[in-house]
Formats: sequence, structure tokens, C-alpha cells
Amino acid sequence: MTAFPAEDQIPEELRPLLSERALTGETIVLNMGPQHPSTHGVLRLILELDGERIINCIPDIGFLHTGIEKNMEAKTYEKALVMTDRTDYLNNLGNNLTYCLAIEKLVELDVPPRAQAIRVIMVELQRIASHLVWLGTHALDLAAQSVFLYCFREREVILDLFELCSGARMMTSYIRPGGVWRDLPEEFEPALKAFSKDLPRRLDQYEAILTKNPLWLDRTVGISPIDAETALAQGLTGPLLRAAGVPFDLRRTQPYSGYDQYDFDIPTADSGDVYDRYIVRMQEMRQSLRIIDQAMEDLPGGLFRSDNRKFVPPPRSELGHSMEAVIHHFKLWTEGFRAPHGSVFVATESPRGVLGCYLVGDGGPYPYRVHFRTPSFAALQALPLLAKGCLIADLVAIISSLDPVLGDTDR
Amino acid sequence: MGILEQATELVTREMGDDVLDVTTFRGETTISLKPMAISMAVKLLRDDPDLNFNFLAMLTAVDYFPQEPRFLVAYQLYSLSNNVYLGLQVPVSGKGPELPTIESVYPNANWHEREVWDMFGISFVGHTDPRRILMPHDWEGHPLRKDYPLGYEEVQFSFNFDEIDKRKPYAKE
Amino acid sequence: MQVEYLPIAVLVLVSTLMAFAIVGLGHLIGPKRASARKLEPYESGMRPIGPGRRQVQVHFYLVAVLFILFDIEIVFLLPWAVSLRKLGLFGIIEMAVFVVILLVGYVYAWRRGALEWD
Amino acid sequence: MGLEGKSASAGAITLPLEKAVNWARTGAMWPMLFGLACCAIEMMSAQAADYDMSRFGMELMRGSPRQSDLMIVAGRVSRKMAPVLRRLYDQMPEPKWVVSMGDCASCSGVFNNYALVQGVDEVVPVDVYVAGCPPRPEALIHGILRLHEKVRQEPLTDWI
Repeated sequence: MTAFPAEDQIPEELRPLLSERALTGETIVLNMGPQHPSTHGVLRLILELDGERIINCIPDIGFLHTGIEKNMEAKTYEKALVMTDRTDYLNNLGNNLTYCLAIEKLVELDVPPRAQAIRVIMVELQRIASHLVWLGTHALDLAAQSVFLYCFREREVILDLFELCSGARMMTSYIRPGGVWRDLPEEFEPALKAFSKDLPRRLDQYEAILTKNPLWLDRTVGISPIDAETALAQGLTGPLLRAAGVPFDLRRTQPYSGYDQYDFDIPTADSGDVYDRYIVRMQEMRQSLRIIDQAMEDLPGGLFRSDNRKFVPPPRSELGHSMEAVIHHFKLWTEGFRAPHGSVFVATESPRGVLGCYLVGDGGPYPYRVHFRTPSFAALQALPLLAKGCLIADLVAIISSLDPVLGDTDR
Repeated sequence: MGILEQATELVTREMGDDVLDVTTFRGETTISLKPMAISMAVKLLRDDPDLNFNFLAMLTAVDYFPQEPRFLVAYQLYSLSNNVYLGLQVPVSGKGPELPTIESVYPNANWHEREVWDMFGISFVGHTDPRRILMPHDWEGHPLRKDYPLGYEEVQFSFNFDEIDKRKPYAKE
Repeated sequence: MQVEYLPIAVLVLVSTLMAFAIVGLGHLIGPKRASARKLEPYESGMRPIGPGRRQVQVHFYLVAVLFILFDIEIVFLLPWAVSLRKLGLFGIIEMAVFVVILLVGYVYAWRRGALEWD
Repeated sequence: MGLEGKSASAGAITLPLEKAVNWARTGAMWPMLFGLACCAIEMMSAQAADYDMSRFGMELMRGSPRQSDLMIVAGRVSRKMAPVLRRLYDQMPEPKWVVSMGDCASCSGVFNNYALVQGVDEVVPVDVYVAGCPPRPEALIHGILRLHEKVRQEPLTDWI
């Protein structure tokens, strides 16, 4: 056996996790490290390889740990909203929504119906944009270069819609406690109608390229199948669980923000392998489009943000002629509103799975503790189970089929 | 809601004095237990056929620094068939915080417990891989504790730019 | 007949000169700042685990040999394809025999499972 | 009139070696695939069809530092990532530049806490800072064009 030079020995803490063949040098221990084209961000995998076959795969996360939960404890409820945009940077509005729902549940603030409908439209648009980035990078990893360019062309249209109503492309912070930041501009409706009329044709183009493409099928069918029980035991949710056949979607089981008014169906598949996750996500984009169309048709009028001045700062126009507005404005923007003692757990359906926000209030204006239960964290935890025994080329397909976002994992 | 009452009644009947109290806040039922009873309670709730809490939605901790039972480890269980959430809370003392692991019941608790160890310093007895998960492995201290400083760096404005610039460790070539 | 080969000779000469010029100039004029950290093997940004040179599975060698085999076959196809009209029927039969021989080798390798990974 | 004048009238344009080399360097400056966080998504949009960073020679995002000349630090650099970033910077061949994309890379932006390196210039020397959170694709391309201007003025002395 080749002797290992001293300093390149396997690090101490990894030894118990690897098989003894690694220590004798028979299998290769390799870093598929933080800077790698197919790890979708800064994920490091310590692979123990027997030739191309993976014996052991140990994920090592934390390379994008930003201490967001600690930082949010130092900001008021409204100002901490800015942090939620940056945890899962492909699902900014979904994070905002989860955090705002938690605040509204904690302080019992009700949201006017128009704001709920706008929130549903924006979150579903964000879901389509996130699935487009997933499809683009998933196809790019499996060598379908053109699909990447198509998907980002569609995504630019959605980003223009976000920019139209919130001024920013990605970090919109458009959903605020009590409703949304501004009302939808008039140009939004025609632009959205044009987009929602045009997207199904594009999706058919992608499906024409990929769904029956023998290269695509060889790389994705039968790779890392997972059944419903082990998926649930591993904490997999969202498209990963639905691909295994469990129609568990929080928008249907625990409707929030007015989701029960719209009818859409939950796409599921049966064997839970990479191909089924692809099919489920492609169907989900179409269902999101259906929701957007229904929400856009009967968009209720009225307030776009609750007028409960204890928690929601008054619009600038009111400041001119009402003393209470000035007082509320001053109080809310300097000190922020106070939340009662107690803890609240709210979960919504993010494009990757169940996104939960555990909010603890201590009577003061600062959130005492905010914890995000993120779906990518559970997805990457299941990676060793999914990746055991397959080839490196399959590992690339599995990672991108889990659609991990490392900001979501490391917070 | 029959399921939640059924669950709390089952846990109180089985665990007896280990159950500290049952609270409902904003429509969420939370049972707080003694530290050593958590793995038994969780096994009960999952294996009971009609309760069937088969999904561990969340596992995290909260640091109430000055108060004595300093940490509070919070669990959220979800039953897919009954579509209902149940919260569990375990107060843990500040000196030598320790808790039995529930990894045998819910495999996905592995990383959650590693994160709670990394961020709060609460060690889980019987955990298969008690390493740090988010911070570098040679990091001292547990960042999410209330007595851990935020690590705030003074912001450079024009008036204090120069003296901060001298102290800032710029990378040479 | 030799005149025919002059352009090819010029082509070969110019291409080798170009190749050596590009590499040579880069080597001669380019700045060389080798530091220990730069020469460390690249392993996606982390310290490499284990030595660079290691026993590799024999299957890689097998796949490589098979590739070379069928690659050479294609190289022979090229000049044949260019002068097919002149060779006529004789050329087709000749190449068919050549391809069939290699096909037998391919089927044998396939049946023995050389293409399957483990 | 100097050499240029005479040879110009003879129809030959002379160019100091420095300008020629610097111009050649800005032609195809391949960035390293080093997307960390949200700015990486905007970098992908800048690379994709709508904004097409390849018009300025950034055709390929090379995976390994050995084949890249430019390191775009796109995203927040955590304390755990800093040694990796430094090692990758060291492993890049010599004419190399660093663009720090976004507020998080330039001064750790919104996150002023224990987990992030407060500005990537503590780890690697930065040539161009691109502001924005995340900067728009046009802003990134503008930053890279400013880098090209800077490369054109680089003196020859420290090169040989």
C-alpha cells in the first residue's frame, strides 16, 4: 500500500466516518469542495471513492454561514425583514412571506384580502423564477447548455415584473408585516398577462427538448430513487417528497394567505428518482401559473396594507394633516412595534419544501429569537443516503435535483 | 381538535410527572417536559398508530440568558395523516447543558442537533457524529448564545476613516 | 508528384513553428512567480487529502484502451472518406472488412462487460 | 518626430510593447467560477443571454483557478470560506485580478457580525469594487470594463 505522507493524512475528525479501506489507501478520499462547478454554491463533499463508485459521501456545510439569525436579534421586527431576503436568495419573497406571517400571527395583525392576493401572485412568480434557475443549472450540469440560456431569458421577464412593483430585481423586501409595500402599478397587469400567456409555450419547448431526450433519460431515470417513508424520516419535503408519491403541499394542507380560494392540483410522481423530481417541478410551474391567472382575475380592491397604525407606519400623504400619523410614524420607524411574550411557528411552501419560521417575542421591539427551518438543510442531510453506491456523474445529477441553495442551508 | 387533546392526554398519562405543563398560544399546543423524558415522549408520539407524528418539522434552542433554566430546546412535530402540529419544549440548565438525542426516532434530527450543539453548546447524549456543523471546526464559543458578542465592527465614516483604516488588516499581495 | 506534397510540408512546418513559438515565448518571457502555495495540488479550494499519485482502478486503463482503439478506427475513416469517389467499390468493400473486424472486437468487449463500470 | 512619426508615414503603426501586452490581456479575461451567494445568481444572469458578459471576452467561467485570470468574488465570504478563498487566489497563474462583486464582498454590507470577513480585501488584494446588493448585471459589466481600463494603464515594470 502506498504510505501516506504525514501531513496529508486524513483529518482526525473524519476517520470514524470513513471505512477502513480509506485508511489503508485502497479507496481514494477526495474533496468535492466548496469551489466546484456542480455543487450549486459552496457545498463541500468529502467523497470516498472506489474508482468511480461512491462508497461514502460526507457533506460539510457552513461555508456560507452568515449569522443571519444572530443579526436579526439586533434589529427591530420591520428592519429584520431585510435579512430574510438573503437567506434563501432564490426565494426572497417566500422568505419575506414566512417571516411576515409569523409576525402577524404573533401580534395578531390581520391582512386585507387585496394584500393577500398580491402576496400569492408574487410568491408564485418567485416559485416559477426559482424553478427556472433550478432547471437551467440542472440541465447545465447534465450538459444541456441551451436550456440554461432559455430559462434565464424567462427569468429576466419575471425579474422585470418584480422591478416594476418593488424597484429591485431580487432583494425586493416587497412583502411587509401587514401587507405589501406599495400597490401594484397599472403596467403590472398587462405585463403579467403577456408573461402568463407566453410561458406555457416556453415550457412546452423545454419539455420538447428534455422530457423524451434519451440522453436526459439515461442520466436521470432510476438515479437515487427514494420511497416515501425514508424521505419523510430524512425530513425531505416539497418536490422531493411529492416525487416519492406523497401529495404533501402546505398550500393545500394548511392554506395560508388565501390559498384556499384558488384551485390547483398537486403534481406527484411515484419512484422519487431524479427524473420524477424533474417532472414534478415542471408541472408545478404550470400550476403556479394557474394560481397567478386566477388571483389576477378577481384581484379584490381595497387596502394593499392593513391600516392598523399600531404596527403599520402610515403613508407619507397622511403625515401632512394628522398628528396621530406623525406620532405613529415616528414611533414605528425609530423604536418599532412591540410583540408580546410567546413563541410562534409558521410554515409555508417554498420551491424547495417546508420553510418554517420560529419566532420568539419577549415583549420588546427586537425579535428575541428567529429560527428558519429550511428545506435545503434537510435535502443536503439526505445526500449521503441518496448518493451511496452511485457514480460521480450520477452524484452531479442528484445534487442538482435536490435544488440546494447554500444560503438557505447555512443561514 | 381531537388529535391534540389525544396527544397531550397520552403524554401526560404515560410520562406522569415528567410533563411540566401544557400551554396553548395563538392556537399552538406546546408540551414542556423534563430533559431526560424527551426521547421517550417523542417515540410515544410517533409510534402511536392514530397520532402518527411522523415528521420532525423543527428542532432548535432559545437562550434565556439571565434566567436559570437557561436554554429552552423547542421541537415541532407534524403528523401528515392528521395534518396537525404539536410543539414540545425542554428547559435545559445553563451549567453543562445536556439532552438525550432523538436521532434514533427521527433520523433528520442528526444535523439539527449538531447545529444546536454548534450554536448553543447543548450537547446531545448518544449522538452519532457530535461535530460542529456551521462554524469552522476550531472555532471557540457558541455564537447564538446571548452572552456571545455580535462581533460588530465599527462603521468607517469620513470622520473616523483614517484611524480605522490603519487598524484594518488589508491583504498585501 | 512531389509538388503535390509541398503545401502539406509547408502546413506541417508552419504549424509546428507556431506551436513552439507560442509555448516557447510564453515560457521565456512570461513572469514566473512560483510559490509553495501555488504549486500545491488544486482540490476545489481545500487542502488535498492524501498524496496526488495513487493506485487507480484498473478499469480506467481498460476504458482508455478501448477509446484509443476506436479512435484510431475513425482516424483511418477520414482519408478513406475523402478519396471515396476514386476508390469506388473496392474502397467500400475494403473499409467494410476493416470495420467488421473492429466490430467483432467491440461486440466481444461489450459482451465481456468491459463497458459496464463495475 | 520620433520613430512613430517616421514609420507611420511609411504606413507601419508602432506600439509600445506595454500597450500591446495590456491590450491583449483585456481581450479574453476568463473569470473563475466562484459564485458564493446571491451575487452569483446575478453573475449568472450577466453571463446569460440577456446581458451576455461574453461580449467583453468573459466567454467561459473556468472551473479551476489554473485556467482563469480574473476572480469575481460574487457573494459574502464567511470566516470558514476565507482560507479557501486565499488558497484559490494563490493558485491562480500570475497576471490575475480580483473584482469584489456586491456589498457583502466589498464591506460585508448588511451583515456586520461575527460570521463574515468584513470585506474581502482583508483576504485578497482587490482591483475593482462593484457596489450593489446584488449589483445589476449592467453594474457588474461596468465594473469589468473599468477593470479593463485599469489593466490598460498597468506599468510594465512589475510585469517582467
